[in-house]
Amino acid sequence: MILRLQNVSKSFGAMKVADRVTVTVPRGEALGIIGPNGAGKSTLFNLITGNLLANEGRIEFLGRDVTRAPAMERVRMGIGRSFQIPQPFEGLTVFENLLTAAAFGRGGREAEMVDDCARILAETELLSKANVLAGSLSLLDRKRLELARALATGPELLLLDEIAGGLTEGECKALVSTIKAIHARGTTIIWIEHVLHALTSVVERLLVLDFGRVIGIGAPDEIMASKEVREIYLGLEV
Amino acid sequence: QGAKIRLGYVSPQTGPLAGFAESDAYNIKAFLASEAGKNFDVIVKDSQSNPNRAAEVAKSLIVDDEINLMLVGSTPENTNPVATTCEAEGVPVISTMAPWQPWFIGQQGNPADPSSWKPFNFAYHYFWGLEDIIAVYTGMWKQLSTNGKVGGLFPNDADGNAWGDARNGLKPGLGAAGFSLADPGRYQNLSDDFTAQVNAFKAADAEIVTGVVIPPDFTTFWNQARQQGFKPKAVTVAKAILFPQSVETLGDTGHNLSSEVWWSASHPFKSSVTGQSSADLAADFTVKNGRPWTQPIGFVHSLFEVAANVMGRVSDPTNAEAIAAAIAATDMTTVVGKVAWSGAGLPPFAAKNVCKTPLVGGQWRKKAGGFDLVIVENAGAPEIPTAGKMEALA
Amino acid sequence: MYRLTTRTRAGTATEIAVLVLVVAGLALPAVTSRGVIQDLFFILTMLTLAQIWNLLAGYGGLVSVGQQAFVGIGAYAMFAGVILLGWNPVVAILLGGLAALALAVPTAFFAFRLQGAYFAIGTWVIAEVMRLLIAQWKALGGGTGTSLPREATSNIMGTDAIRALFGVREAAARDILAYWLALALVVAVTACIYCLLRSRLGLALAAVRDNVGAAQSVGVNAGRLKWAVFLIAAAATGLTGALIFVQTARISPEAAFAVTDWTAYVIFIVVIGGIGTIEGPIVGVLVFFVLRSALADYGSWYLMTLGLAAIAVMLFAPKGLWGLISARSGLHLFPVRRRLAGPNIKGGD
Amino acid sequence: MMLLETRALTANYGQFRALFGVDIAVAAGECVAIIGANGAGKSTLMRSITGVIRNGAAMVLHRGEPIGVLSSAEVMKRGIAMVPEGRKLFPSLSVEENLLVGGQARKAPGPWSLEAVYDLFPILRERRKSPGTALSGGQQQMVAIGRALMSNPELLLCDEISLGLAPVVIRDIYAALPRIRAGGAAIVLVEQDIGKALAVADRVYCMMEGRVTLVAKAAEVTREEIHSAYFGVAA
Amino acid sequence: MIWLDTLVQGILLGGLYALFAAGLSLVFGIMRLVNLAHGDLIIFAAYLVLLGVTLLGLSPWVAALIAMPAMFALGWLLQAAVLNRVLGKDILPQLLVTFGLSVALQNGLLEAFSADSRRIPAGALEGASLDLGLVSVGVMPLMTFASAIVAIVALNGLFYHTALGRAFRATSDDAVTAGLMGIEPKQVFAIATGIAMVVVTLAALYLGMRANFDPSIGPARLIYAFEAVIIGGLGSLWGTLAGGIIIGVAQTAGAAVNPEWQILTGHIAFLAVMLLKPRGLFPRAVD
Ligand SMILES: Nc1ncnc2c1ncn2[C@@H]1O[C@H](COP(=O)(O)OP(=O)(O)OP(=O)(O)O)[C@@H](O)[C@H]1O
Ligand SMILES: Nc1ncnc2c1ncn2[C@@H]1O[C@H](COP(=O)(O)OP(=O)(O)OP(=O)(O)O)[C@@H](O)[C@H]1O
Ligand SMILES: [Mg+2]
Ligand SMILES: [Mg+2]
Repeated sequence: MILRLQNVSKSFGAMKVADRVTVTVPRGEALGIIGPNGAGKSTLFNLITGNLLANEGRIEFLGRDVTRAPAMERVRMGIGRSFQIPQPFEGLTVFENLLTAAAFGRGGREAEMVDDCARILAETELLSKANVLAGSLSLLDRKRLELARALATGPELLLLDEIAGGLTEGECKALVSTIKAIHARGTTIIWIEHVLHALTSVVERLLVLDFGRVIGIGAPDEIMASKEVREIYLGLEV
Repeated sequence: QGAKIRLGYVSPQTGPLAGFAESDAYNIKAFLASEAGKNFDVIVKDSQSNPNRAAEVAKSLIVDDEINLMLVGSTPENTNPVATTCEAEGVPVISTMAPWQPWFIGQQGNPADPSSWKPFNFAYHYFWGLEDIIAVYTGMWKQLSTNGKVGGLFPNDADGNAWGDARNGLKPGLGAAGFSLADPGRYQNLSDDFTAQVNAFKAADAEIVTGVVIPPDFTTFWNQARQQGFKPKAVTVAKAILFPQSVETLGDTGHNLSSEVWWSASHPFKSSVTGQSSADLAADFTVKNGRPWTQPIGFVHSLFEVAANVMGRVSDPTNAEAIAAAIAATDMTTVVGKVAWSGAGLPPFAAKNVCKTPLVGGQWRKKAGGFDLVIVENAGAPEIPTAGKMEALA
Repeated sequence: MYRLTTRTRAGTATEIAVLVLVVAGLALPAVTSRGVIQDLFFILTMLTLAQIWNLLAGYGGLVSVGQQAFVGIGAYAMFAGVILLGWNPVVAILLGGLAALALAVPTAFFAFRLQGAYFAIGTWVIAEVMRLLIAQWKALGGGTGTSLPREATSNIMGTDAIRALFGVREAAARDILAYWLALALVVAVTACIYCLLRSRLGLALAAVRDNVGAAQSVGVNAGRLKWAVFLIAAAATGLTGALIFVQTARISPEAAFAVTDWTAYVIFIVVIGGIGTIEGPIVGVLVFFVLRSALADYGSWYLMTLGLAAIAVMLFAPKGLWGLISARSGLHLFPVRRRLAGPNIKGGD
Repeated sequence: MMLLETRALTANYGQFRALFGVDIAVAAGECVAIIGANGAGKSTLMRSITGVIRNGAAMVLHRGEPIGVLSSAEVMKRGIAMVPEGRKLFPSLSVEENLLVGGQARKAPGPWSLEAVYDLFPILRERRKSPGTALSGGQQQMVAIGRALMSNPELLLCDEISLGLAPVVIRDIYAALPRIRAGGAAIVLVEQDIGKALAVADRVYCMMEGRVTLVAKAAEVTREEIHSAYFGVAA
Repeated sequence: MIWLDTLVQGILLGGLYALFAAGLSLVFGIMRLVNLAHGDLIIFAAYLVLLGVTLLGLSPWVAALIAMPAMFALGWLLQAAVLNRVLGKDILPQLLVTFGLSVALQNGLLEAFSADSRRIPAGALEGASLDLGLVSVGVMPLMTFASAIVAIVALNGLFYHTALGRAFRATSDDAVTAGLMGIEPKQVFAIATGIAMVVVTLAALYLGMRANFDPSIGPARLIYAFEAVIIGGLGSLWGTLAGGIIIGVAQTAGAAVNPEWQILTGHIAFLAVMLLKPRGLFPRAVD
């Protein structure tokens, strides 16, 4: 078990955005999370990474209770994340963004990280823009940077929040194969995505969230076959 | 003869102390126009009433303008940084318009430890001291019938600490003269409330108030005292009512407030430079500037008298040691009285660097269109005539 | 195959120029007048304060209006070392740094609970409290202030050697010593800041400045970073304060804790020059000095002009003068950018 | 003449470009839906129209007049009101004050008044004194809509009014839309809930990455078309 | 007895501080503007009133009444031309610009009026007192306190019961959304500063009648005003009054122990409140 959530709840005022969420993720798994807008998917990530603290429940990572641990500690333990709305360090270059993540996420010296950063940049197709200011990137490159920066922290558990949204077909394919490669190296992945075909081509299980509640978890085919899920998720009559 | 002698002059031309400097331009112009003044250049720098700045401009006068002699006046806030700088630089300085205790003791490393006090080699000061204040104030109060209980207002600044000092300040002297001083403690300048002091004075049954207070604080105190039902028979304070403008801001309640007087239009002395009498000097200033005379006029004038006298007795104006020796040997009469560093009336530690000028006491009397400063006490300097008797406050 | 570089041609040129300037600066007292040395002392100490404040506000995001607390405590600690402990003033300067560091700990503990304007005002109040407390310290003159005893100023370490070397009077030798110390301090402070920016911490500072949440999510400890910056700045400010007052030789609570002199003018220098750059304070201090020398004899007009200049620069060149220059020319004299050099990368070499 | 048009509208956040030449048009009384994935630029388009982000003058036209450089307040006074994303109620104002503030700058004749809004959303009348932020999300959304209506706009821009709301609440809010149209206002509806949007709109624009990828009549558009315009990949 | 007196005088002093702070509270509360020139603007207004009294021979009250619209115009202009351009999350531009303004104002006044201490004459009112049995209080401090309350009640009325006040609060909550409601935030800010300047004139009147002023004393009062505003909580005018009273009472109580502690205890009270409630006593919902 790499990650275990037990009855994790979070409210903003009267609104419950995580409602007794319980889920266990085995090491090496790729788990997909889907759910309509505002279902609490990103909030769940924030709870796992420590950007938000849970009101109730318990979060374990690698067998350790991290429910109250601050975000930076969890990064160093091996939880890397991307943000749904890309949050690059705009005043730094792409390379420096990675370097910061590598130096602090793993706690090493800058010089040792250079090759690793270059490799990640190549893998996420950002190498040619390594020395460009992150603030001037296009949306696509920002999303790539989110992924690259998360990778640079050297995660054992990688949390991806809607990194495929708005990509063209070709870009999407390339992304999927990148993520597959990362997964193949043994990194555990949890991926929130609306682009279902991309998601289902990678993940082994799907978790469906609605109003902060887990309303289904299981193999993608089973989940996608459920009428309830299709309706809630796309809002389209099927 | 060649080059002129260069006098540096640091004065607070702007800021809260600017009142002291209002006659600078007038006096310097008159000095340079006189026979004695034609050998001199005067370089004036504004300290902006800021001690940091005063030290800085003093340094620049010494270093950039290569002055031969420094002159400075106008409260310890201005004299001390300049004198300290000059002493450290080895440049002679003549200073005035600060009681000698805050000037001398205030420049010592540890004012609290008399055994550590050292005389200066280049810094010389002439004015009066707290012992004179005590004599003058008690002389005035003895003209009234009071219970001898005095309340003291001493701020935590150079003057206030010197005046309020339990050993070297007003307290022992007043005690010796039969008055008891209630001193609630040092307050910060620009306090907005004096209830604590008023209550302390009431509790001590004080009929007299004294102190060294800046004008805004005095106004605040005086209003609150009356509002809270405290009505002393005499209020004799320094600084706050030095200038007629300050008294005027008090309106009718300025009447019969009293203070020490170090120079006035009725002082019976003449300028050694222009030959004017005190009355002439005061009148001429009023004519040329359209403002009433104030006490600093005489002293600013006298600074240049002393400078001319000293420099007239040295052959090499660039020899600092010789100038210092000439200052020490001064014996002359100026528009503010006799100036001679003879050590008369001073404790041994200050005898070398300090010289005392006469001090009398006066009371502000309301007249049509303003206030008059009337001299009511002259026991320490009988040559200065009185013009009336001390009156109790209504 | 891939390399990290921060070196640029402008940067190397600057390093050489600085080296030359420092050597020239050390030798300067041999050829110039005391007046110039004193002006330079003023410029260098103000520049030091400005660089420190720039680190604090420009890189650390801590807009403190209470730096005079550290100038003052440093200066008073130095005086205490000299007067009460009988130390040599030069040694006592170190005490100034330590005292400021000690004061910074409770200050940070308090002030870090506050944000933005509250932080600014909170630090200001703390400085006022320090001023009022120090004004109660009777052994150092209370509200009156005190002067360095002449025995102390007249045998400061090293002045005899300087007198012999340059054949000058004692007071001039003291100025030269103070000037050298100021030169050493400004070089040390600027070099430290430069190195800091080029170290891991520099990245962390930039990251926190851009986006605190994201910085924490890549493992940056934003809280500890703030502490580090604040403590470093406090200690360096304390040293500078002590040095300034060794040269002035006289102190009072008003002078040592003057918000205008030690914080407002410093902010003026940093912001006019360009905040968040090492070059900015250098440009700013020159502008400030020129204004001051040109206008100082015009009394209140000087300060009025200064005030209006501050307004004008803020309205028309919000990134400061260096901001204007580097936007036009792309020039960075102190490059801190790390570039990745290697195949398929633009702008690497 | 169109009530509102954008022509080759571009918009930037700093150096980052969020809109690349967007053309849309809304006729008087019409209801137009704008759909698209997260970050497609829908809200940016709304902000550009309402002057929150300023543009070239001729990029936004109101009844043929360029309004691209006007301030939000000036745009609003021309009769273009917005229900912003995230509702954005004023926390220090009560429900009633929130409503009043919407109508105080533009006093145009029309069907909407405090009473009319309370009739539209009766629950608000009960909660009129409570602070706006003490309401449930759905009620807050009602206040935001009511606030925009108070100025009797010709055009109402609604940015994601169903976001994060329970289906019943969404139904209530959508039920109000026909009554708003009946009052004469044209509506632009930004939605991610495609089904809801298509049900009420006359026409639909789909956006992706700052560009319009599909324009169609709501009644005619197919699921496949939407899917490919929405995600950039075929279903 | 003495303690009661100390308390009463402290509360009255608090009224004065609250009056100094009310204008600042308005500006700080509505647009988060840290106005370092506030103290100097009070002094400026005091000179304006003084001019009315000395040149036109008006009574101080009438002179203040005439000065108010002039100060309103000044505030409006200042905000529209300068201050609106430095508003924002970054407080540095504001600090620098208002500091520049403060220095320029101080020295401009110095050029115009010299460093002399001045006073707005209030005649018999200055020393007038009211014997309340246990304590005797000055009429002037009472009037000051009453004026502070009147000013706060009036500002609160404006704030909570008028369309303009609604616009103020809405703009203060969220200037962008206020723009969508047809409110021009910049105009609202200019009006707010204008109103703040009217309150400043009132403060100036009492400052000038109760004690001397000269061009340099503005900044000394500024820090108390900020403390009162922050203790009270951003945007709460009654909070500002409470803040003023806390500082006033702390000062008189400190002074009763020893005058050396007077100003210090005021500051320490501020630090203590900040330590316990970093957002002040009555913070509002947002920020
Ligand atoms: N810091 C916050 N304060 C208050 N409410 C919040 C906060 N963060 C999120 N919310 C609310 O919590 C709910 C869940 O948000 P969340 O971002 O987790 O949704 P999501 O499932 O990621 O949606 P999307 O698909 O749009 O990204 C939303 O209604 C959102 O408005
Ligand atoms: N204030 C801002 N600063 C910088 N970038 C922004 C800002 N607001 C939006 N963006 C970016 O602009 C792009 C378009 O955003 P916009 O909010 O218009 O999208 P949207 O279609 O409304 O998405 P959503 O469904 O999430 O509301 C996104 O990439 C977003 O990250
Ligand atoms: Mg999300
Ligand atoms: Mg949006």
